[in-house]
Amino acid sequence: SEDGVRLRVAVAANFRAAFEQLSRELPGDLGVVATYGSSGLLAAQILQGAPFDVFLSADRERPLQLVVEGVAPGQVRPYAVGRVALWTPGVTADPAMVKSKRYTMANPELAPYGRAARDCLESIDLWRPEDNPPVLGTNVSQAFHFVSSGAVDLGFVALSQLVTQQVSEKEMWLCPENIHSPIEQFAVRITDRDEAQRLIAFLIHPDTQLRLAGFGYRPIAP
Amino acid sequence: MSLDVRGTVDLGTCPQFKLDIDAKLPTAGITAVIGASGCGKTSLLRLLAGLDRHEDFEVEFDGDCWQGAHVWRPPHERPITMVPQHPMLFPHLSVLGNLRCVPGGGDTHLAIERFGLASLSRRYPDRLSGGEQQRVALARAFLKPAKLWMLDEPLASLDPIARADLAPLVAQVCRAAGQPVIYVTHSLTEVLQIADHLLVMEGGHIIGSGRPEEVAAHLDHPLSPLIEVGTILDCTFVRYHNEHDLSELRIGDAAIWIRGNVEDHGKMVRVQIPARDVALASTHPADTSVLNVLPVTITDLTTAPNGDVTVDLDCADQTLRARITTLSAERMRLGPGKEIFAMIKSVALEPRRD
Amino acid sequence: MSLDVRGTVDLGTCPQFKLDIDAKLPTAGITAVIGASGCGKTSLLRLLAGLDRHEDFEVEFDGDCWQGAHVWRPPHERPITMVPQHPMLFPHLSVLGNLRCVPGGGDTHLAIERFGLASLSRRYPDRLSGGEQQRVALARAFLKPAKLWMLDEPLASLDPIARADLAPLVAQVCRAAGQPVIYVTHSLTEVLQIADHLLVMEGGHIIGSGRPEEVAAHLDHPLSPLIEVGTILDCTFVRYHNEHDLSELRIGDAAIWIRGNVEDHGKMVRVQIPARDVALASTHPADTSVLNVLPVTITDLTTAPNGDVTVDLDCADQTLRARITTLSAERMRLGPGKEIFAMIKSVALEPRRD
Amino acid sequence: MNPDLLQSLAVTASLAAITTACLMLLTPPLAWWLARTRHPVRPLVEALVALPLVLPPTVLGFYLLLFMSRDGILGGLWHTATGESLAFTFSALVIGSVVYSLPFVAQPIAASFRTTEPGLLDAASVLGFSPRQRFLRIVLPVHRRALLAGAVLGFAHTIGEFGIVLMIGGNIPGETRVLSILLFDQVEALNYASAHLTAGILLLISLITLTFTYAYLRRES
Amino acid sequence: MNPDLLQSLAVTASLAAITTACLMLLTPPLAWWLARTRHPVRPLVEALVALPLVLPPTVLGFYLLLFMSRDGILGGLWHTATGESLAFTFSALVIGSVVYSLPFVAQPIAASFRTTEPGLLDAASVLGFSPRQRFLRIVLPVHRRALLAGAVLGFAHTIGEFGIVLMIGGNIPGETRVLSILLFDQVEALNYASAHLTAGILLLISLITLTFTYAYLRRES
Ligand SMILES: Nc1ncnc2c1ncn2[C@@H]1O[C@H](COP(=O)(O)OP(=O)(O)OP(=O)(O)O)[C@@H](O)[C@H]1O
Ligand SMILES: Nc1ncnc2c1ncn2[C@@H]1O[C@H](COP(=O)(O)OP(=O)(O)OP(=O)(O)O)[C@@H](O)[C@H]1O
Ligand SMILES: [Mg+2]
Ligand SMILES: [Mg+2]
Repeated sequence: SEDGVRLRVAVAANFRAAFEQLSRELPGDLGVVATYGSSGLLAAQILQGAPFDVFLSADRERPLQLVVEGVAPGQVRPYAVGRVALWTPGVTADPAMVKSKRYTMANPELAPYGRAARDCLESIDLWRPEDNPPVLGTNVSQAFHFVSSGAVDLGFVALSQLVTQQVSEKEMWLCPENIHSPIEQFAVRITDRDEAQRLIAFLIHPDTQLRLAGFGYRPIAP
Repeated sequence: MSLDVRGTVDLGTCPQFKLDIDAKLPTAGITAVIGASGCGKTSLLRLLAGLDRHEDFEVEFDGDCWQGAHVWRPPHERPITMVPQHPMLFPHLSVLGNLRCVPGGGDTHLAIERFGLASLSRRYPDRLSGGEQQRVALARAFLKPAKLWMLDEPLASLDPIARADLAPLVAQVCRAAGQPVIYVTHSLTEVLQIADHLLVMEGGHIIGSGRPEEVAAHLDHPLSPLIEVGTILDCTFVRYHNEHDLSELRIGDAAIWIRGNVEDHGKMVRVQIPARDVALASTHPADTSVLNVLPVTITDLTTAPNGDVTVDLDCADQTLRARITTLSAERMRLGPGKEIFAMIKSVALEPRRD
Repeated sequence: MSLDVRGTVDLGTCPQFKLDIDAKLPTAGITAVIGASGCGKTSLLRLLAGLDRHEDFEVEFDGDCWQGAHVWRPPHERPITMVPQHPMLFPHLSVLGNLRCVPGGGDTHLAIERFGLASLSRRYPDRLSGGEQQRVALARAFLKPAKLWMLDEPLASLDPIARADLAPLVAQVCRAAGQPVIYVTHSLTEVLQIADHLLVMEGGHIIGSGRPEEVAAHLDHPLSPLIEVGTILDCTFVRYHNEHDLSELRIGDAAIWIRGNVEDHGKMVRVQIPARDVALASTHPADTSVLNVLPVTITDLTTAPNGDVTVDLDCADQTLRARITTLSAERMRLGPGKEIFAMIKSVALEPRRD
Repeated sequence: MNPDLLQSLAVTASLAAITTACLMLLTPPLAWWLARTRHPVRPLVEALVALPLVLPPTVLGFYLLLFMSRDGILGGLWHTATGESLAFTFSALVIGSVVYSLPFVAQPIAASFRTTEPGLLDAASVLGFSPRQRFLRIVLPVHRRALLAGAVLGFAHTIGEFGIVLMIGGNIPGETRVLSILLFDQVEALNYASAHLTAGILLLISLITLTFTYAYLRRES
Repeated sequence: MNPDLLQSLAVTASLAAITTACLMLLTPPLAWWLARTRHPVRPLVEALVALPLVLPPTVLGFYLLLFMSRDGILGGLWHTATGESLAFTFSALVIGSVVYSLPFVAQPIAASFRTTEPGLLDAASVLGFSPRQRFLRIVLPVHRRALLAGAVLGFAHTIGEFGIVLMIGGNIPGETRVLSILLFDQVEALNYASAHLTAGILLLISLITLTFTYAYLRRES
């Protein structure tokens, strides 16, 4: 069938909007079918033989582990750097709000966006999980729901999400990159297909990278 | 006191069944209700108890409206008690628990003693035989203070031995109730001994109501031949002959002997005599085993549908009825006004317990 | 042919119940099984049918081992058929469907006609009255070719009118079976008219077995007084008197009149006479309504537990039994060897339908 | 055993216990109504109660989240009443679990209630029991085994619930991180050794409770 | 309606239909055994059947995934037999759904089977029905309503299932992306308008099937 030739791509949920746009601009002979989900689950499925050709993870550890386990023949490659931001719908953003207000972030143990958010709070000395524990999302998309549904007042989310939702700049506070570990998102080939190679090449091509800022990512360091 | 029931109700069943009653029910003594299966006996009791809600039916008891156009008194507020066909003991309570749970119930110890439940009181219903269960159900119903008693075939689910065992207790409970009792039954022998009044139902209607012997005699109904009531004679008690276990009674100038001691029935004893047990003789038969020989006068002769002849007899101003063959009637040349003798075996006689 | 049942089985119920039987059951005619509730009648039938699996029980029918130490033949492979207490019609099938579903069953049209089901054949069981349902169950059981018939109180769940309606059909089915029939019942009148053999059970044992009148006379059991069988006399049919609806029979030199036409019973008619319906006279009573007066000789006098006297009489070399009071016995100075007369009202007589 | 596991175990146990307690107060009257009413609206109510059986838990969780957030009806009321927000608290979890486990408790109880011998209730009526007394003193004790079965099933089901908790509970250690969430985290982190341990505990609890319940129920009947 | 929705609807419908068909072949004999046996192992089997009720679907999905992957027992066998891998195919989804929906079908059917009047079976036996004939010609038609109820519940439950599908099916459009996964995707993609539509469709299907089933079941009884 047609799907037999199209490339199957497992994409970390936070990269969805960007990938949907970019995949439309792929060379005509490079058809893709994307599956979006949390990186951890996608990695677990790939470990069990899920039929993906390329894995675009939200972190570095999981693609690496696939390589170590011998599931992925290719090497891991960064394809984007994420930015974490504090989103305070309706009010002007101020990181000090996390002292008193109920806030959310992705689970720092599991998700790179969570780790970055925690690093950031620690650097500015606002990390007090004993006094005001954050509501943890399993990944950053969940954290975004918690805020967007109004269930919590504010939360650390991905800049890419805010860009997609056209959130006004006033309501967000962008964590300075220098005070947290970088959120480097890595890609890995799962199969030896030629098209897999070409997709990754397309993603890390400088022209593509330049466009990432428009989706809320920083291009990878050349 | 009065008990008025009036209304028509379609039970909405298939085939359609309508209860259509407009009656003043007797409010003294024991009223037996009989009729074929499905004729509406249980429906009538449920209506009186308020178990089925039909507001277009009117029930008025003792000047008190239980249900009517805009009135509805729920069952637990009606001064009634009821013994259903199946004992319906509460399975999670012991015998004692079943007796004690009656709200505002009387003295349980008395009930236990009276109904012979002492040895069962700690047992649970699933450990009782059918007869024992029904005994507990009677005791439980008896504990509730009530102005109207209802029994819905309390013995129907029992086997003949258990039934024979329990029937006297039920009869005794009914008599002791001291309140009007409505007793639904299929078993005619069971109830005719104690009933003061008989209601016959058919297809949701009351088709006969009155003294049992009158109803039985005048009703053309499949049950009528089964109502072996014959006649009831009021006799005077003379004395009990211990050596023969016979009681001597008297009607007019004649003696009547019946089995057992009926001293405790009082001065007047009512004896029930099935018509088929009465034989006739033109002359006083001597030297037979038939103890009861009554001088009687024929008042009427009728031929029953099955070809037998029913002979109405006057016996000291009471009516006695005999059933004989047409051949006997012809041979004896019976006719109204003839004076003859009625022979009744004493083992066939039953005192009515009331 | 033979039917041997041997073994002991603890049904594991509480209170403990053990079926303990070692018997050759009759394999000709109709065997009535009676006994108090819970005595094991149904358990015995289920055992014969193979519905309960107790392998340490041996059942051998006609030289064929149905179950034993290492043998087990499941119910559907035994050549039996059974009518249970409740009709147990298959609710998802119409009357016709219920008849047709019998594997290897006989001609349904014949059965429909025979059991009068033509007007019901398209109806579903929930649209039938209890009596109609039982009628279908009989027809269905009748369709299965079987060498042993069993009926487990087929009329017990019916009301008296429906029962009276169906009893003749059941009797007819039993007689027409042409195979041994085991008929469990509580109702003595129902079965005693047709039974050739009576089994009495108590507490899991067979405590009496033989001709009904013998068993009833010699068994000390709470049922015995209820077995109003009296005696059965074999009489010769003379003729039917249409004008009086009476049949004239003869025993020895004496005439016996019974109600209805029993011509189709054949030359010999068996007449069942309840002991309580027999009165005695020292001299031939003249001019009474009692048609049947038999010259008899007293063979034995016994006093029953309730104080009555049972008098065994010789009547043309057959035994007749009377029940009278002790007072009568004394007055008449009865004693063995004395020649007297037995009086039996003809309306009390029932021909045995067999 | 590591502290995460112990803590999650404690949260799970208390969530299941409290949820079960709430359910056992709520469902018997509801089940009785369902078993007895002939109101035409009953099938709809029955379907609503059964809905959590067939709806993806995430859908349910999503709508419950909207409902319990500060702008939602319930969340708003809660905020007005207590001054605190409802979502992502233990209380929110309890509410969600009650909704989610409702059919597992209500259905067996209603099924058992439906088998109530009507004659038993009639007998109680004519003996003078009011409807309330009948329910409390006859219906409940007669169906105690079904109540127990419902409670056990509700308990076990709450222990295993995941989608809802994920949506409305967040993942706060010591407050809303239950065992099933911990397990999911462990799978996400590709930490299979811990995952197997957690799953094993969940499996064992479920299997033991269920086996004993079924054995008990059948032995008694 | 957008093509994604239509495609998912088709996958969902065929998954539910095939799963229900498999369940209706499997469960009646199992339920009959459960309802009749006195084997001491029965409570354990009963608990195993009921396990999916109380286990988080993700746990179940996780183990089913391990089981059906190429290194797993079933996946290995499947691979040997068909030369293809099992996990992440429509067949895998069917197997997972059957396991997951088993209790929803088996329990009501077994409960109904348990109410079989024993006298009916005895009557059939003495009329010459073999055990097999009794099951096929008496038990099944007598309990046809329970069979229908089980089928509807199984169908509805398969439509709503999520955790298992997510784990073992992946999210492959046109093959394993069912409605509940589409909904999850839409929520994840913050595409709330589409999410409400999908959730609405799911809700409607569930509510309508359930309401009609309950109304039908009660009307008949
Ligand atoms: N709950 C019910 N459901 C269906 N039909 C009913 C119900 N109650 C009464 N009926 C119908 O109403 C009629 C009268 O029933 P009822 O029980 O009053 O008769 P009954 O005289 O008590 O009969 P039985 O002697 O068998 O107890 C019957 O035809 C019966 O079919
Ligand atoms: N399935 C069973 N469960 C419990 N006890 C049973 C069962 N079958 C038989 N029994 C017990 O075995 C004994 C005999 O029962 P059985 O049914 O054979 O009696 P029966 O003579 O047919 O009585 P009935 O006249 O009431 O039908 C009873 O004491 C009964 O309690
Ligand atoms: Mg009735
Ligand atoms: Mg029996």
